[in-house]
This record gives sequence, structure tokens and C-alpha cells, in this order.
Amino acid sequence: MVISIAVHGAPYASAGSRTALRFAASALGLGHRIHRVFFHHDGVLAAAGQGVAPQDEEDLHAGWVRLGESHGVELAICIANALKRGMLDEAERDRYEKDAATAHPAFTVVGLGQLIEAMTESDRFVTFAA
Amino acid sequence: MAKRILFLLNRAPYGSTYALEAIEAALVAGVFDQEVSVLFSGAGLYQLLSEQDGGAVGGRTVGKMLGALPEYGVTDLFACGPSAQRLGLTGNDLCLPVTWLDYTEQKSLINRQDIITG
Amino acid sequence: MLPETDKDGYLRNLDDWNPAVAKEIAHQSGIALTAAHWQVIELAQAFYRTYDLSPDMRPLVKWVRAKLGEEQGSSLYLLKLFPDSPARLAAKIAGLPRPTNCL
Amino acid sequence: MATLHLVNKPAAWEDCHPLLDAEDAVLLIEDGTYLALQALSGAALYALEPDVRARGLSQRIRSNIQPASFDDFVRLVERCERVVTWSA
Repeated sequence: MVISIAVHGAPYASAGSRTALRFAASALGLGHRIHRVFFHHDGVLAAAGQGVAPQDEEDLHAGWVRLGESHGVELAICIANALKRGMLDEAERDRYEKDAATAHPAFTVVGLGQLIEAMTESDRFVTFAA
Repeated sequence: MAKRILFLLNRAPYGSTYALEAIEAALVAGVFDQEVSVLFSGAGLYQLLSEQDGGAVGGRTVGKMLGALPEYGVTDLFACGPSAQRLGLTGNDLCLPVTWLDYTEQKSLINRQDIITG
Repeated sequence: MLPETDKDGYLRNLDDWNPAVAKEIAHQSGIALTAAHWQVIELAQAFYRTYDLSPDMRPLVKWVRAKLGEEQGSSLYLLKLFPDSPARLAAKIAGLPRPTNCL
Repeated sequence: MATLHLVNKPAAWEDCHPLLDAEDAVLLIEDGTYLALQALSGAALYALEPDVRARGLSQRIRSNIQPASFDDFVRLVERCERVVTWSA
């Protein structure tokens, strides 16, 4: 089955980012394909590459990056939501002449059209609320 | 083939940016040729109140943005009747015409969808 | 003299807009504004005033068609006036924010 | 099963409950698992086991609510035609 996921909450502030990550790992383990994880609203903060998790707490950012890199899962952050929350990739950093790219390169900055495309191209769409 | 997508909007409009960002997603769904409908429920009904002025709190006016839904091809606008009753709202309080649904009608709306999101 | 814009040529401060600024932004995009351009610019601004949104392409076409008729209310007509990406270019010249769905 | 209802906040039950069909499933997740202390009905009821355990609810969960692992969560998503998320 092809599954896409929306993550609405910021990691740590909301449990949803972790729940979504665990769900995605289980779905892959059971042989499903994750077409896209769409980070929406505060969910875009999962891309923050400069966070440091305490040694005794799960590093959610690293977890998402691992999921993306080891399983080829697309990690998409909503551009409209990401810009205002300071999550910029290199292209957006350049466009808005900011000091640093803040989004880890494992995440791609996309338009809302990719949210709708994830819905149309997947058998199931699961929203993890904040 | 077009999918039936329901946006379930149940957040109040100005306490967070959540409602505004969900509306942006619903608008984009409309231009992608999907069968999009919107259900306002609970505190989401406050998004429809007339005489909003988002400029007073430094942003856009959610009620005005909702008015664009038909321009984007989204014409199926539903609202939860029991929620309105609980919150003391009627159609006269709203800035857009909506179709009121009771719980049975909302169940059948949900059962017709391919995708439901907020 | 053009007020401050970002790298893509959108005004940083929307209050800086006036018709002379519009002419200058259009000029930078290789467009000499005609009455036909101004009709569309004013309609995009009216859309923004009505809905607090810069119109995407589809709603802009629909809006122009409703106000000016079938001939002007077509993607082709808007593409001729504002090449490549009419919704974005019209928004830029009209002093509106980027349409939401734009990358 | 028709619809899988995800409930992640106790307050969301008020919105979710009136819209349950008998053939639906409800999965309580995150703070929604506190609802497992209450007498709920209206659909097949599940609660996400790690969230239950974290909150000290394992021995307190009502007998009509089944614990579900993340794999069970995925299987519920497979079996249901659509997923709706309730959050308040």
C-alpha cells in the first residue's frame, strides 16, 4: 500500500512528530511504501538541523533524517509555513538574503501542491495533529 | 481520477496560525481539480463570523480568505449544526453561506471521502 | 527610483507601491505597461482587497473572465500580457505578496 | 471497517463521538489515551500501547479497549478506507 503522512506539530512541543515517525517506521517494516511525509504548520521545525537533543532523549530530527536517507522517503516541508518559522534551505536563504540555511538538506522545501499530490498518489493519508 | 478530499476545520481563527494555514491548503486543493469540500465544526465555526478584521492583530482576515474558496473551485461548504447551537451561532452571524449538517449527514459526508485532513 | 525589493523583484514593503513603481517593476521584467496590463493589475489588486489573497493563476483567470468577459478571461490572454507566470508577475507589478502556492 | 478515527486529545472525544459508525474503529493516541479510563462506546476501540504505558494507564485501561502496537496501528490504517484525526 502507498501511504502519505502529514505532520502538524513541532517536535517535542507536540507528541505527533514522534508518533508519526514511529508509524512510518512500522509501515515500512510491514512492506508499505511511504510516498511523502509532508511537514505542515509547526511540523516544519522537524527540519531544524541545529538542534541538540539531550543524550537521554530521543533525537527526533536525527530520526527523520535517518528515515529519509535509509528508506528514500521524501521529507517535504511546506514553504509557506517554513519561511515564516525560519526554516530555509540554501535556495531560500539565498533568495531572502539570510545568514544561514537552517533546514537540513534531507528535507526538501515544497509548495502546498505537493500536499495535494501526496493525497492523490497515495492509498491512505494519515494526519498527525499537533 | 479526482479524489474526494474533506478539510475538517475545527480551530478558532486567531489564537494560532493553524486555521489560516489549513485554509491555504484547501484553496490549493481546489485548483488541483479534486473534489474538495470543507466542514466547519466546533471552534472552526468562528472562522466564519462576519465583521472580522485580522489587521487588528497584524495579519490577514480569515473570513475574507474563506470567501475565496468558490473562486478556487471549492463550493461545497458545510457546517456542523449541533456545534452552532452549542456556541450560540446562527447563519446570520456568518460571512458565507454554508449548508448545515446534522450528525447523520456529517457521517455520510465522511463516508463519501477518500481523504480527510485538517 | 525603485524602492527596496527582494532578489525576485517583489517589494519588501507593500506600502511602497504606486503606479510609477509598477511601471519600473514591469520595465525590469521587460514589459511596457499598456491599458490592457493596467486592467489586469487593477483586477488583481481588487481580488486581494476582497479576499486578502494574491490570486493564483486559475482564480485570476476566473476573476478576469467574470469582470471583463470570455476574451480576456483566458490563460492565453494573460500569458501574452504577463509571460511565463502571469499570476506571479501580475502580483509583483501590482504590489501584492507572492501567491501562496509559489515556490 | 469504514473509517479509522485517531483521537490525540481527551477533549476531541466530544467532536468525534457523535460521528462514529458501528463499523468504524477508534485509536486513542498520545494524550487521547487518557480517555481509556472512561466508559467509551460507539465503535471498536483501541489505544496505542507505548502511549498507554508512558502515562501509567496499563493496569487502568477499560476492558473494552484493546492495546495496539505501532504495527497494529498500521494494520488498522490498511483495513479502514480512510483516516480522520480529531484534535482539540
